[in-house]
Amino acid sequence: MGNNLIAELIKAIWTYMAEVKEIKIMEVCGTHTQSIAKYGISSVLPPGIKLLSGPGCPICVAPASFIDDAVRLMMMDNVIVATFGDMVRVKGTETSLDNSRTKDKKPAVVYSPLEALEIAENNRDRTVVFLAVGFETTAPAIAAMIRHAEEKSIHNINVLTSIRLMPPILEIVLEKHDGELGGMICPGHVATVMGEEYFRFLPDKHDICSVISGFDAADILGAIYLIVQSKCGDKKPELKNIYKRCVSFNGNEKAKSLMGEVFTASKGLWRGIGLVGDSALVLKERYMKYDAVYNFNLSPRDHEAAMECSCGDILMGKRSPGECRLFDSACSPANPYGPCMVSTEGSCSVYYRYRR
Amino acid sequence: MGNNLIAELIKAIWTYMAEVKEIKIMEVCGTHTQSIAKYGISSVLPPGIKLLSGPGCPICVAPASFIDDAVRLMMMDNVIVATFGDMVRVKGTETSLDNSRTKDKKPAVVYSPLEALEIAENNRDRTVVFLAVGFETTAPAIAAMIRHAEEKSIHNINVLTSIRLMPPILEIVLEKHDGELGGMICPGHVATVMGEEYFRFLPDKHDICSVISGFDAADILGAIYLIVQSKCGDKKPELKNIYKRCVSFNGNEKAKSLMGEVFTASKGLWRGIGLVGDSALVLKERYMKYDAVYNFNLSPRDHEAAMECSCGDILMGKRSPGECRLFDSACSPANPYGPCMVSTEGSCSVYYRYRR
Amino acid sequence: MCIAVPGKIISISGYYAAVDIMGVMASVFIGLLEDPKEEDMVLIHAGCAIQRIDQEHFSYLEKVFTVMQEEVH
Amino acid sequence: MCIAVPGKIISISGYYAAVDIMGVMASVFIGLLEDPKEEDMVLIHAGCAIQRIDQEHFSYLEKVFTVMQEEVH
Amino acid sequence: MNEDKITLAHGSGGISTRNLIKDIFYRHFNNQKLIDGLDSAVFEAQSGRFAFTTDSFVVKPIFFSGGDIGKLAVCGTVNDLAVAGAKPLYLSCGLIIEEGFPIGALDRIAESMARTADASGVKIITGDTKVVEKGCADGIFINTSGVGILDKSYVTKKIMPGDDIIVTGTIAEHGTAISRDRYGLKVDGSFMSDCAPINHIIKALHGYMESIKLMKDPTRGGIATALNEIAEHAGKSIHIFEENIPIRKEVQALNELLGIDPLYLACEGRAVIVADKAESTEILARIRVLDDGKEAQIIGCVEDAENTNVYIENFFGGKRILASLEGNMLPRIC
Amino acid sequence: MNEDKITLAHGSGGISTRNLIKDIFYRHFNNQKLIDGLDSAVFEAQSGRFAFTTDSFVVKPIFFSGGDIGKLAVCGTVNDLAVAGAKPLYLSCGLIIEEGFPIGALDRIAESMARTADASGVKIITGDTKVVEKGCADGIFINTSGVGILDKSYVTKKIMPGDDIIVTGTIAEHGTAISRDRYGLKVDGSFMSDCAPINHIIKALHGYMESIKLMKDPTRGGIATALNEIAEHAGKSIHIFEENIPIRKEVQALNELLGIDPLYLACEGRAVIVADKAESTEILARIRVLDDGKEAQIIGCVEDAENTNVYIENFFGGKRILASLEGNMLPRIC
Ligand code: SF4
Ligand code: SF4
Ligand SMILES: [Mg+2]
Ligand SMILES: [Mg+2]
Ligand SMILES: [Mg+2]
Ligand SMILES: [Mg+2]
Ligand SMILES: [Mg+2]
Ligand SMILES: [Mg+2]
Ligand SMILES: [Mg+2]
Ligand SMILES: [Mg+2]
Ligand SMILES: [Mg+2]
Ligand SMILES: [Mg+2]
Repeated sequence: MGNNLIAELIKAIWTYMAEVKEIKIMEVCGTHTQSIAKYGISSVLPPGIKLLSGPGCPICVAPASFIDDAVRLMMMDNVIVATFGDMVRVKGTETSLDNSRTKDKKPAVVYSPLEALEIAENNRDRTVVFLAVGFETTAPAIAAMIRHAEEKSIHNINVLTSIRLMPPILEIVLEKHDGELGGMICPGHVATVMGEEYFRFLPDKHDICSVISGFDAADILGAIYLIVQSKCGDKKPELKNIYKRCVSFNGNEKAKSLMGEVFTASKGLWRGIGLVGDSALVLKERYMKYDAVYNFNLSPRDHEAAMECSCGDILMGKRSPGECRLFDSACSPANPYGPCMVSTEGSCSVYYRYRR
Repeated sequence: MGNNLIAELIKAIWTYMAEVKEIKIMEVCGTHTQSIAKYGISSVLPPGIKLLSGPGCPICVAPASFIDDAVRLMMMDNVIVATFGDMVRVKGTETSLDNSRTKDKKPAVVYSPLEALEIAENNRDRTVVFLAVGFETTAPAIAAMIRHAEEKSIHNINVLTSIRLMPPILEIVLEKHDGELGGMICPGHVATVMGEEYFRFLPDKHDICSVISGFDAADILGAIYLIVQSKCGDKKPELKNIYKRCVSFNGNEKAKSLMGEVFTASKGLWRGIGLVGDSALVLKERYMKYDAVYNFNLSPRDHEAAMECSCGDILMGKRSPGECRLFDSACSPANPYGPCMVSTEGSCSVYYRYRR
Repeated sequence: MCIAVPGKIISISGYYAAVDIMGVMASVFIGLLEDPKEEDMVLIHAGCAIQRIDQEHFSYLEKVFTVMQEEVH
Repeated sequence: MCIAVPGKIISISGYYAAVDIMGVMASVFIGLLEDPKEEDMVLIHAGCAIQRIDQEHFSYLEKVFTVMQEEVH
Repeated sequence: MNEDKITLAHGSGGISTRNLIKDIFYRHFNNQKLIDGLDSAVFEAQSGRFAFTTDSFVVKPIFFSGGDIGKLAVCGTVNDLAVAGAKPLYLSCGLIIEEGFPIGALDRIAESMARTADASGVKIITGDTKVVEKGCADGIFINTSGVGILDKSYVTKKIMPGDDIIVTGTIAEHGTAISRDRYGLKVDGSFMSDCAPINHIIKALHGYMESIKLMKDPTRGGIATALNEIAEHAGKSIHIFEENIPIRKEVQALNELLGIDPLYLACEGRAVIVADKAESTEILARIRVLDDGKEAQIIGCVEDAENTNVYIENFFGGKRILASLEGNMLPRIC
Repeated sequence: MNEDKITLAHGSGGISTRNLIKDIFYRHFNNQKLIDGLDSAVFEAQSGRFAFTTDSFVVKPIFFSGGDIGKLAVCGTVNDLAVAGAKPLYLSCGLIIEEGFPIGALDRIAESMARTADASGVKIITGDTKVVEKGCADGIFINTSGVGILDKSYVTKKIMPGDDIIVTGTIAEHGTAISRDRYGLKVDGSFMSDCAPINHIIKALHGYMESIKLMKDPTRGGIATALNEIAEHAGKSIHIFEENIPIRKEVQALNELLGIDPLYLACEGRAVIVADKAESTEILARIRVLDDGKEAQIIGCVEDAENTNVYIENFFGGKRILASLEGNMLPRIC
C-alpha cells in the first residue's frame, strides 16, 4: 500500500465519522501538536473531529519563577546559563533570557545536555547552570549528564530543574474532562523511554481509548483512525501501540534505571495550572551538589501569582487559543506573553501560525 | 606701534644676528614649543638661530610605569580613571589607556581636576583615580581639588601623581650644556604661579641670559630679541620678565601656599632621563588617603627599563627628533612610541607636523 | 515535547557513536542503550540515542490497518 | 606645558565665577585668587584662574623694546 | 602596514585613513573610477530606468562555510539589483569597523569582495571607512549599495491567478551553514552557504522578460517570507506544493535535528520568479541548463483566494498556511 | 506600536521588520519609489554623467546641538554629491540598530532625515534595517548612499598655480559643537553644528562651472585635511592665509581653551572650492549673497612648489606646513 496508506486511512476515517458524527481527541505531546499543524492534518479530516492540545510542552509548563531565576543566574559574572533554544524567549515574571541578554551575558544555546557539560569542562573558572527542562523523554539524557559529571569529577556544572512527568497531569486533565474526550493520542517518545505499559492506566482507570503513536502523518492519522473506529460498535476502551518500531512493552530499562539513580519524584509547579503532587523529577539527595537551587540558595517554587493568561485552560483543552483575550494583542510569537506562545509547538503559537 | 611691533622685533633680531652669527636658544615650556611651531616663528628668523626644546611637557616626562598603573586601574571594575586628554594616547611599557579601552572601561577625559571630583561625587560606589600630571602651573589646581574633597568629605577620589618641578631638571640640562646655550626662554605660566624670582638662579648660578615670556608671537619674538641683543657687547647675563601682565615678583602666594599645604617635594622619575632629587611633588602624609599608590598598593616608581627611544637626548636639546632612529618609522603621531611624540606639543610630534 | 530523529550507527567510540542521520554524520551519545552495535538504527533525542529502532515493526500500522479493514468487509 | 587663556570675570558665586573668554561664558574655579572681583581679567588654566592679569602691563614689551631701540640709535 | 590592528586613527579621516584605503581598498578593488573619485565617484550612463538598492551586512561568524561577510555583501546587493531586472553596474562599500579588528582579516574580506565583484561584472567605485571604539560594534559591518540599469524588456507586471512560481535552486543552504557554524554543531556533511551572484541567471532569461511578472531573492526570512511578500504585493494568495520545493537531504536532516523549519532560512544565491504559466516551463528549462540552475523547480502557483495567504500542500493533500517569519530561529529540542 | 524598544525580531526580516518599516520609514520618507520598491528602487534618468557616493555615520551623541545623526546622514551624502558637481537625486538609508534602542528616538531620526531630504530636494527611495544584539553596536549607525546627475558644464579640471581657494563659511562649527556636547563642557555661547545641505550653494554657481576646478566638503579631518587632499590631487602646493580663514570668535575661544586646533575639526555645511583666479572674486560675491554664504572667503591659492604641502602663513609672515590630521583630536590641558 505504501504512501497509499495515508489516503486509505483518511478515507476510512471519513467513513467511520459518518456514524460517529462528533468527537474530541486530545494529543498530549507538543511534538504531535506541531506535526498535526505541519502536515495540515486537520485539513484532510471531517469537520466533526476536534483535535485538542494537552499539557505536553515542557517549555509551556515551566513556572515563571524558573525563568526569573535563570535570568538572575545569567546576570552573575561567574555563571554561564546553558539551555535548549526554546527556553530563550520565554518570559518569566517580567523578562526573558533573550531580553536580558547583553553581549557578554547571554545564554549558551545547546542541543544536548552533554554539551553543557563540555562548556563546564572548558570554563573551569565559572559555573555552568543547565536549564534542565523536559518530560520523561529528556530526563535520561539529563541523568546521563549528571552521572558523567560525577565520573569525570566536574564540579562546576549545576542544573536548574523543571522536569515533569506525564501520568499525574493526565489524571488531572481526565478528571476535569469527565468523559468528554473521545480518545487520547499518547506521546510516542515518552513511551519509547517508559514503555507501553506506562499508559495502561488511561483505558483501565479512565475508560478512554488511547493510542501510542509516532510523529509521521501516517502515525497520527493511524491513531485517529483507531480512535474513531473504536467508537463504532460497543467496544471496551483499549490501549493500542502503533509505534512498535520504537516503543516496547517496558521501554528502555537502562534509561529508566539511570533516571531512578539520579532523580526522585516530587511535587511540581505547572505554569497556569498549579502544584501537582509527584509530577516533577528532582535530584536525589546524593546529587544535591549539582542543584542550582541548593547552591545558589534560590527560593522554592511552590506557588505562582495568578496570571491574566488563559494558558491553564488552553493546556486543558477547555479553551482554544483564539478565546484568550490576550491572543494576537498582548501576546504573539514576536512578543510572547504566555508560555503556549513561545515554543513553536506551544498551542497558541501553532494556532497563530497555521490556523488563523 | 601695535602689530607693527612684531615686524620691528624681527627686523631688530636680523640686525643683531649679523653680529652674533650663531646662537642656540632653549624654550623650556612645551606650550612655547607649540607656539613657535604654530606661528611659524623659525620661518621669520635668521638661520643662525637654533631653537631647542627642553623637558617642558609633563606628558612627555611621565614614566612608562605611571601609564602601566593607570591602565591597570582603569581595567578594575570599580575604578574610574580621569585624566587630561593628552595622557590618553601615551604608551606605557606596552600599551596606552586608549589602546586598552573598551566600551565600559575607558578613561574619563576631563578639562579640570575639579571635574574629576565631580565625577567622584556622582559615582559614590566607585573610586575615581585622577591622573595628576603637570608642573608648577597645574599643581595648585590639583591641590585645590584635594582640599575640596577634604572639605566636602568626598573619599572616593584618588590621585595618581606625576607632578614635576622645573628648577631641578633645568639644573641638569644646564650642567650638560656647559655654556653651549645662548639663552633660555622661561616658562611664563610656571612663573605666573611661582613668581619671577623662581628663575633668578638661571643667570645667577648658570650665567645664562633668561627671559620670562608669554605665548604670543610678539612675546616669543621679544624674548628672542632680548637674548640676541644681550650677546652684543659685553653684558652680564640677566633675568628679564616681559610677561609682567601675568608674572609678578612673587607669583600667586595663595596658590603657592595651597601647594605647600597639600604637597611635599620628593625625588621623581623622568621618562628617558631617570631619577632626579626633589623634582616631584607628592601628597603630604596627612593627604595619603587620597593617594592611589597607597590605596591600591602600587609599586614605587624608582627606576625604569632602558628604552630604545632617544627622548632623553631630545628633551635635553642634545639631538633633534629627526636624529632618533625610531622617528617616522616605529614612532609617529598616529602610533607614538616615545612620550615626545604623543603630546601635540611634544618636540617630536611638533617636528613631525610642522618642520619635516 | 520531544523531537527525535532516526539514524544509523556507523562506528562506535566509547560513549559516543558516529551516526548517519539522513546523510548527516553526527556524534551521538549512546550510553543510554544496552549493547549498541554498528548498523543499529536508533532514535536520537537531545544528542542522545534513547532507543534502538526495531525495523521489523516498520510496517506495523499498515498491517494492523489491513487486518482491521478486512475484518469489516 | 601649561596652556592658559585670559578671560574676564562677569559674576561670582562661591568658589566659581562666570568668566567671559573671548565671547564664551565658562564656569571657572577662582579659589586660587586672593579676593577676586567682577571685571577682573584673569588667566585660566585647567579650569582654574591661576592669576589676575595686570592690564597696566599689556604694552610692557613694546615699551621695553622702544626704550632699548632708542638707546641704540 | 606595520600595524596589525585597526585603530581609531584609521577612522579619523587623516593620514592613517588614507593609507589604509590605499593599501587595502585601492589595491583590491583597483579601478579608475574609485581611485579618481573624490567625494563621489562618477560614471556615465545612457537614458533608461535604473535600479538602486542598499543592504547592511552584520553576519556572524564573519568567515563561514562557503563565504564571508565580504562575499555576502557583494552578492546581496548584486542580487537585489538582478531580481529587480537590472544589470548591476556599480557598488559602494561602507565599512564600520570595531577598533582592534585585525587588518589581515580586513584584507581577506576586501579581497573576497573584489573577487566576487569581478565574478559578477560589477565595480566598487566608492567607499567609506568608519572606526568605532572597542565594544561599540562587533568586528565589522559592511553596507553595500548598488546601481544597475534595467533590462528594457522588463517591468513588474500584474500577477494573475495561474502564474507559476519558480525557485532557481535548493533552499536554506546559507541559513543552515551559518547555523551550523554559529552553534558549532558537531556534524559532518556538506553544509556550504549558497552565497553567489545570480545576475547571470537573470541575464540568461533576457528573452523571457515579457513573461516574468516579478522576481525576488529569498534572503532574510527565507522562502516563506519571500512568498508572503509576493502574495501581499500581488494581492493574491499563493499555493505551494511542498514536494516540489528543492531541498538537499542533508539540509533537511540537520534542520529536523535542530527543530528548525528550513522554509524560514536564508538563501543567498537563489531567486523566486513569478512567471506566466504559458512560458514557465520554458523558463524553467532555460534555468536548468545553467550550472547553478540544475535544481530549479516550479514550486507552486498564484491563486485567487480572497486573502493574501501562502498555502502549502503536502503529498497527501494536507494543507496549511505558511506565515511570514515571526521572531528569530533558534535550535529546538523539545 | 505597542513596544517602545527595538528587538532582534525587528531585524529578522519577518513581520516585525515589515511593520517597523511601514510605521516609521514609509510614513516619514513617504514617496512612491520607496513604497513600490521590492529588492531595489527604480528611477528613470536621461543620459549623462552620474555621481555615486556612500558614507556611514556613527556620531556620538546621536542628538547634538544643531542636528542629529539623521540630519547629518542626509547632509553628508547630499553634500558629497553636490561638491562632485552633481544635482543630488536619490538616497538610500541603511540602518544598523542595537537591540533595545528606543523606537521613539528612531522615529525622531527618521523624521529629521525626511525633513532634511525635503529641504535638499532628494528622495530616500531604498533602505535596509538590521538589528544587532545588545552590546554589538552603540545605539544606531546610519549609512546613506546617494546618486546624482552631474551639471553638464562641470568637470574637474587641471589645477594651476594661481587658482584661488574659497571656503563658503565659518569653519569648525560642527566639530566644536560635538566636542562641547560630547565632553559635557560647562560653557555657554552659541555652539551649533553647521550641518546643512549645501547643494543650493553649488547650484547658485551653475553659471561659473567652467571656472571651478574642484570642490570638496571639509568634513572628517577638517579644512586642514581637505586642503591636503586637494594639494595631493592637484600635485601642487597650496598657500593659505590664516587671517582669511573665516572662524567665529567663540569657536576660536573654545578651541583655545581645549587646546584643539580648529583647522582639524569637521565642517558639515561648507565647501572648499578651487576656482580660476579670473573669476574667483565673482564666485565669492555670488556665494556671499546667499543667506548661508555671507562669511565666505578666499583663503589662499595654489602655488607651484616642488611638493604637495599646504603652507599656512600668518599676519606677520610666519609660515608653517599644515599637515593632514594624525590620530584623533582630544581636549588638552598641558
Ligand atoms: S495566547 Fe498567550 S496569554 Fe493567551 S493562553 Fe496563549 S500563551 Fe497564554
Ligand atoms: S621620535 Fe619617538 S622614539 Fe624617538 S625620541 Fe621622539 S618620541 Fe622618542
Ligand atoms: Mg514526545
Ligand atoms: Mg607654561
Ligand atoms: Mg566629502
Ligand atoms: Mg537591498
Ligand atoms: Mg537584500
Ligand atoms: Mg566618507
Ligand atoms: Mg532582496
Ligand atoms: Mg561619501
Ligand atoms: Mg562625506
Ligand atoms: Mg535589505
